[in-house]
Amino acid sequence: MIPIMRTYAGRLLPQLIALAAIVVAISIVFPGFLNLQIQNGRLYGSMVDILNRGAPVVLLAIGMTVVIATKGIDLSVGAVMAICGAVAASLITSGHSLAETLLATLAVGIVCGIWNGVLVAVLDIQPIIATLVLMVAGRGIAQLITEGTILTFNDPGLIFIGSGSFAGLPMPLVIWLVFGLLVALLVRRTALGMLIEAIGINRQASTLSGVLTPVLLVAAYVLSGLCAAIAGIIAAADIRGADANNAGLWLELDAILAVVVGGTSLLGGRFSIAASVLGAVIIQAINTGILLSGFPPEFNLIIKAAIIIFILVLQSPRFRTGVSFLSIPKAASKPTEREAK
Amino acid sequence: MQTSSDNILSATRIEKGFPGTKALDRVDFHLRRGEVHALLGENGAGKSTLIKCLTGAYRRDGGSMLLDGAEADPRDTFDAQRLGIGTVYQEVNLLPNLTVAENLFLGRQPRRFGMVDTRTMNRKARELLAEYELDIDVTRDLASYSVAIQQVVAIARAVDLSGKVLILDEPTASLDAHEVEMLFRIVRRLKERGLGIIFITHFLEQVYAISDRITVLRNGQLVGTRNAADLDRRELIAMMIGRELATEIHSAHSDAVAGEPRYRFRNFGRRGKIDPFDLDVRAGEVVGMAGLLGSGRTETAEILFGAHRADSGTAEIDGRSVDLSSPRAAIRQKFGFCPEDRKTAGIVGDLSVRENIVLALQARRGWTRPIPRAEQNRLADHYIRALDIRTADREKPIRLLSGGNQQKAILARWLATEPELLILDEPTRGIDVGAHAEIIRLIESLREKGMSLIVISSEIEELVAYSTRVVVLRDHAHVAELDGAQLTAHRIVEAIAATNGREAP
Amino acid sequence: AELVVGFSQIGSESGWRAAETTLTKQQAEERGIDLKFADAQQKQENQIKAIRSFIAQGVNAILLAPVVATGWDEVLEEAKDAEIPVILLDRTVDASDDLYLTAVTSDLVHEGSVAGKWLVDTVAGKPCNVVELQGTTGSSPAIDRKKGFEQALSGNDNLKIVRSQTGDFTRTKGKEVMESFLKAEDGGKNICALYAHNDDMAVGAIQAIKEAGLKPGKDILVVSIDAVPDIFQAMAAGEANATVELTPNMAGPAFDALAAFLKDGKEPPKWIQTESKLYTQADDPMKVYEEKKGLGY
Amino acid sequence: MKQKYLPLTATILIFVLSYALCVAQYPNMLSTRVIGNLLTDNAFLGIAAVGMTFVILSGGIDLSIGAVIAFAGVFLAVVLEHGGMHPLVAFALLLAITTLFGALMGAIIHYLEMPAFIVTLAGMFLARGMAFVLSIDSIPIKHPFYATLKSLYFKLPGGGRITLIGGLMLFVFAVGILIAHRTRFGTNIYALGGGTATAKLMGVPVAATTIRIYALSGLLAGLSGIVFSLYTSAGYSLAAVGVELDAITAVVIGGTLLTGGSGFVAGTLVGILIQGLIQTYITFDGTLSSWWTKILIGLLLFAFILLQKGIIHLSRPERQRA
Ligand SMILES: Nc1ncnc2c1ncn2[C@@H]1O[C@H](COP(=O)(O)OP(=O)(O)OP(=O)(O)O)[C@@H](O)[C@H]1O
Ligand SMILES: Nc1ncnc2c1ncn2[C@@H]1O[C@H](COP(=O)(O)OP(=O)(O)OP(=O)(O)O)[C@@H](O)[C@H]1O
Ligand SMILES: [Mg+2]
Ligand SMILES: [Mg+2]
Repeated sequence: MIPIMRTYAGRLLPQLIALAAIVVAISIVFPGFLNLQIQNGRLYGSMVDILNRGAPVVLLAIGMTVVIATKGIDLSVGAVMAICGAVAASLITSGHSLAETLLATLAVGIVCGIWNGVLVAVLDIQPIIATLVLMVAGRGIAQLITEGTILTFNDPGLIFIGSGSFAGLPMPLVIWLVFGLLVALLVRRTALGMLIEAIGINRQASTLSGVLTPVLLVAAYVLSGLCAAIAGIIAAADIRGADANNAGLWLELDAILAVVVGGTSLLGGRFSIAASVLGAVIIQAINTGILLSGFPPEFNLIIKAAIIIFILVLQSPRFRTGVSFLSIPKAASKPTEREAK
Repeated sequence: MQTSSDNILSATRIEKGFPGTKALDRVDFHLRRGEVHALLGENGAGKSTLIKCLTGAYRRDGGSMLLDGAEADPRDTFDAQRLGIGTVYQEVNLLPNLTVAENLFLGRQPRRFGMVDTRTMNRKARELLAEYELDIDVTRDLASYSVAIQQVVAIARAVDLSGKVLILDEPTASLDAHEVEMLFRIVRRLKERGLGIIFITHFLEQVYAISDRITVLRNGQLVGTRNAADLDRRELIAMMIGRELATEIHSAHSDAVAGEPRYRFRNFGRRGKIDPFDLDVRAGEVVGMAGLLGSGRTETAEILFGAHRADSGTAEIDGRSVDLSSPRAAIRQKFGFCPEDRKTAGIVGDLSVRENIVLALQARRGWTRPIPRAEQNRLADHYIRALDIRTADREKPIRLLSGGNQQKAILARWLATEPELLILDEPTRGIDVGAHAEIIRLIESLREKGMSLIVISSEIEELVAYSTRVVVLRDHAHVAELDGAQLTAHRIVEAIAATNGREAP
Repeated sequence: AELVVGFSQIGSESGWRAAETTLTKQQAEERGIDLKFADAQQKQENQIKAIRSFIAQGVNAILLAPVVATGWDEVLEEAKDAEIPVILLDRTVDASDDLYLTAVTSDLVHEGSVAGKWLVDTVAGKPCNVVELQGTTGSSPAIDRKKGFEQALSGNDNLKIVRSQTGDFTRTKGKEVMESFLKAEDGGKNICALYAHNDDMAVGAIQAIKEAGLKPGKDILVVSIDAVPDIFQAMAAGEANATVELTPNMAGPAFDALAAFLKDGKEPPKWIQTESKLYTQADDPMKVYEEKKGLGY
Repeated sequence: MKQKYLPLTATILIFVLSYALCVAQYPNMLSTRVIGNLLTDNAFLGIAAVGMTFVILSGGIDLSIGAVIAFAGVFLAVVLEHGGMHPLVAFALLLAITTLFGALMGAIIHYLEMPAFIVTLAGMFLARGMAFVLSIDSIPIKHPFYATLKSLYFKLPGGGRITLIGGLMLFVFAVGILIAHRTRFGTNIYALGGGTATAKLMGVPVAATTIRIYALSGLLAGLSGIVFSLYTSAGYSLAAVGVELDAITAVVIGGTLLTGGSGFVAGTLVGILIQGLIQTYITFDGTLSSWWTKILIGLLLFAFILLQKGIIHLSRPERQRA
């Protein structure tokens, strides 16, 4: 048990260090950052904001991790968020119960996932392009549902999902914690994780070993669609309205970035849900830090780019070998071969 | 002792470590002008690593290297090529998406007015390949040719590049006797020109046929360098594996098995792949498949296993008709299949040895019923021991194992599923003498336990040794079946070579 | 023959934009005009392409809602060569004014200053820290509405903009940025007023203020621009204080001017300015809400 | 016909077919204006897409090009309008900057072994961020030299024009095709796409090639930025958002595999024309709402990919495993 814990901590160490560094950096620029207090029966403070605001990207990153592990990518998640937010808003405003609305919305997310999965697994279209179709058309579908307006709603149940709290924690945070844990358990307590990694590393060998490749591929995209649906519900519930035009816009890039910051290779294979979640939190911490810092907005992108490059350089295999090479002279150098695709 | 001026290449105290492994431990290696120098050793002994250190593909951790008397330190393979070292690396290392001509002349294409002169390049490529009796369309992508042709192209490229030294890392693994002979002719010619040639192989006959001296590595250390003429086969094997090998290959083959066939394939085939064939396999029987490269053996195996769906015919097990439309369906019927192309169809590179071994078993159980970790460890340890897989530990990513050990791990993957029909496509390719003998012993013990096997191999001696029956293929059709007294190497060669008319069995 | 008019719209990035599209289509229908609609997905290059293909199709006139002020000379020149009149909607362009028939727009700087003036009058000399939610960085409404607001504030040293960040014109970002403003300014105790470049961001920010335990409209004054229906609901609930209307009906006056021009060549003025009307809680917000609700916002 | 020309042929076939269908519905679409517009309006995208083709052929991706185009525009506007520099000098300076920027990304990708997707994503943030810092306002460029350049066009019968930038795009494509198929560098690009490890063993200078590929992509993105600034006579930091996705789409529609190693620069040209055709068709139709426009673009994209797959599948003897 203890060695397992140790390897786990070892896996997450770079992300934890990066997060700690960012937190320290923000609290230097903005001293009130670490303050926490209870307000209206709910934990309140910038740190909570990060975990709360990060919910959509965390959720998208969870699904994206599994898709990337299969050597795929899902560009459609932002659009699926918009579709699902729109579906939820239009169902709830047309008088359906909360349970019906939620179930139907999740089902829509799953359908989107199946569509992507079938394109990738059955029609054998390259994942970027396959999901680009839904990325483009999906936002149109969402706008079709809302007719381009922001569909506002007042259902207290749905609103609770966005801004309610449970045990003093904001609901979005509770949702991603629980969901992330469920997915992590699902992939690691069953054989799913290993089979998905096998597909991502060598699809042909996996198929020949009897792995149900097409089904698992579709399942990965379905999970991603489901994550996007939950993220979409949270995003809509947060502002009490479905903004088909802007919900989830460019969030797919943040999600992919989160997965990479989490150390999962874009070439597929080994993955860690926990690390991706940390990656997403890191990204949100950067965003929130920029907002708190008070710099003029035209510097936002440059600051973000600089921090991300810094983190990635720290994580890059070459840099780490370089450092260990400096500190332990004559250490055995790691193989420098990059795997052929 | 030699003076250093006789050596075209001298490497001293070469060291190379990988995390958890010391792949080369102060190895000395001297190559003379005009000699063929065989570099031998078990799988994982460090042969390929030594080559890669000498040619700049890896940075060595220590040691020095003299080329033609001068200190040489190629930074990368490009550098090595410029220094006059041509190399064929293990596992065909050419680019399938480039044309044959581009592969031959990559980096040194003839140019006119700064632009690549494709016409001249293609002409030169044809001339170059003509020396190897290869008349193919050099403007087509390399991928459209068989592994054997690709191998010849790789050799042609390396020979053309080698001004001083030619290195061949298992170039003959996928060549047939005729092509090997051709390669040897070329090697002898280069030798006369004063080149130094390093030759790595697991075929000891070839070692004796061509090499002047032999250097043996074991576990990354130099065991010794001898003149080939002074070293007999038994002694050589002992140097390689560190002990005497009990028996190399049985000379007598197993007797035919009587009884009803368990597996009955009728009119089985797929258009464009393999002509419809009939095949029966009994319990406790090893059916060998012989044929030239590209004769359709792999295709037969793939259709039997459902990797390609058959478009005609029926399959029956014990009289009941079964579905073999996908690998999963075949696995459900307790089939197992070790593919020929280890790298692309066999190993799952980044997964550990343990995970690679349990993969097929896990896939059959379904994802909801994970094999408990303790059970996985037990299985992995069992097969690592039983098949003598050389790995630092079971958690090492399989891609870091040497080729032969990867092959054994794939075999373990299928043994773990306890198959009843095991299809092995070239199971001994690239495997050292020790492991070779072990795999053959394994095939025999599996047969004795009542398992049915279909084994494809290009080594006819080997087929004769363990098969109860041999099917001969030619031009994508099953043309002959030999058993009992007819099952001799001679008859197989005859059947393969017969040019027209289907031979009566 | 029927009048064919091409309309190059920026996209559908907000409810206001959707309303403008809906109203333009309605107005065209009422006048029996065949409207060719092209959505540019927020890209200038797509708008230029659309105008070029309108010219190639030989439409009778072109409506253009330009995504940005610069870069239209060439394509407008081409339209002029083809003798197709162009009318600009809702934003003007940085080109010689003989290249278009007229521009039906509001004055973005003026909108900002109306909002600023309201705030100056409302706080009446008391010290007041203002936070600003900017539109998308680099977009002309963001730049001009900031400029107008700052102009109105200048000379009133009691008013100070303490924080200014972009909220990308969206509710989500408006809420998120407001949350961090509240944290950064001592839980909001330092903030006396919020100025948002559009209503959507204000609506998001209002929720953030409420969740922080403060009363929007009282503890923090809220003023924004556009006058979309939802802000009137907030005003009715006392949670928003004022908004400056940007009418989505730009097409009506445009078609009228076009009709007059085509009928007897009457040149309209180069700028038909729409009103930037200020609404406050005193203006019966619920009634305005009901009026606006059906307009496709 | 050779296997590898199949995707290209399929794409050309699809383009010709769909153009014919469009013309059948709107005869005006055959006019020289439409054809001239197709070239002029897509010039900047086409030039950037040539760079993208090389990057994708090598197995990489470059997400920064849209941002680099925006940066280029703002940079030119600032130095021309506020700096008083001659445009030709500014062009040279700009191309040097963007080439260096691309080379830097290539160096990071190679030496730090980081995925291109992420490095160029950071590059995208950085380039657009720099554009914002230079100016958030859109700045018109009123330099007389711009007017001169824009007045250079070739008038076709029927009112269409082949403009300087449209011609420049065709020229860049021609040079691109030469580089891809007639230089050692070109072959090396394909070699990298076939497998980095193998290419390295075969003596391809992987570092130099990778750096040059991204430098070339940066150079062409810069050139595309110049074209865009000529096209709009302005610099604007929010310009050209998402152009990288359009370019990738064009490359893929043009029959290049995203996994690298296989494809044609010429295919990208057809990909660009197909995308332009879709847009022109939608404008000619003129009845679609904003959302139906998006849905239709997505569906047409899907249809093209499917059609291409179908044609390739039908005309190729099967080779894949189950
Ligand atoms: N890139 C690598 N990283 C870690 N270990 C490696 C790597 N390459 C090789 N090894 C290890 O180094 C040892 C020597 O391997 P090498 O490939 O040189 O063997 P070989 O003698 O060529 O074997 P074979 O006959 O099977 O080809 C093996 O134990 C192998 O597992
Ligand atoms: N005449 C040919 N021209 C080109 N390719 C061929 C030809 N014949 C066979 N091939 C290809 O060579 C490969 C090997 O052929 P196949 O699997 O049928 O034979 P095999 O007997 O198993 O040979 P090997 O010993 O190489 O495995 C296949 O991919 C096949 O498509
Ligand atoms: Mg080896
Ligand atoms: Mg074979």
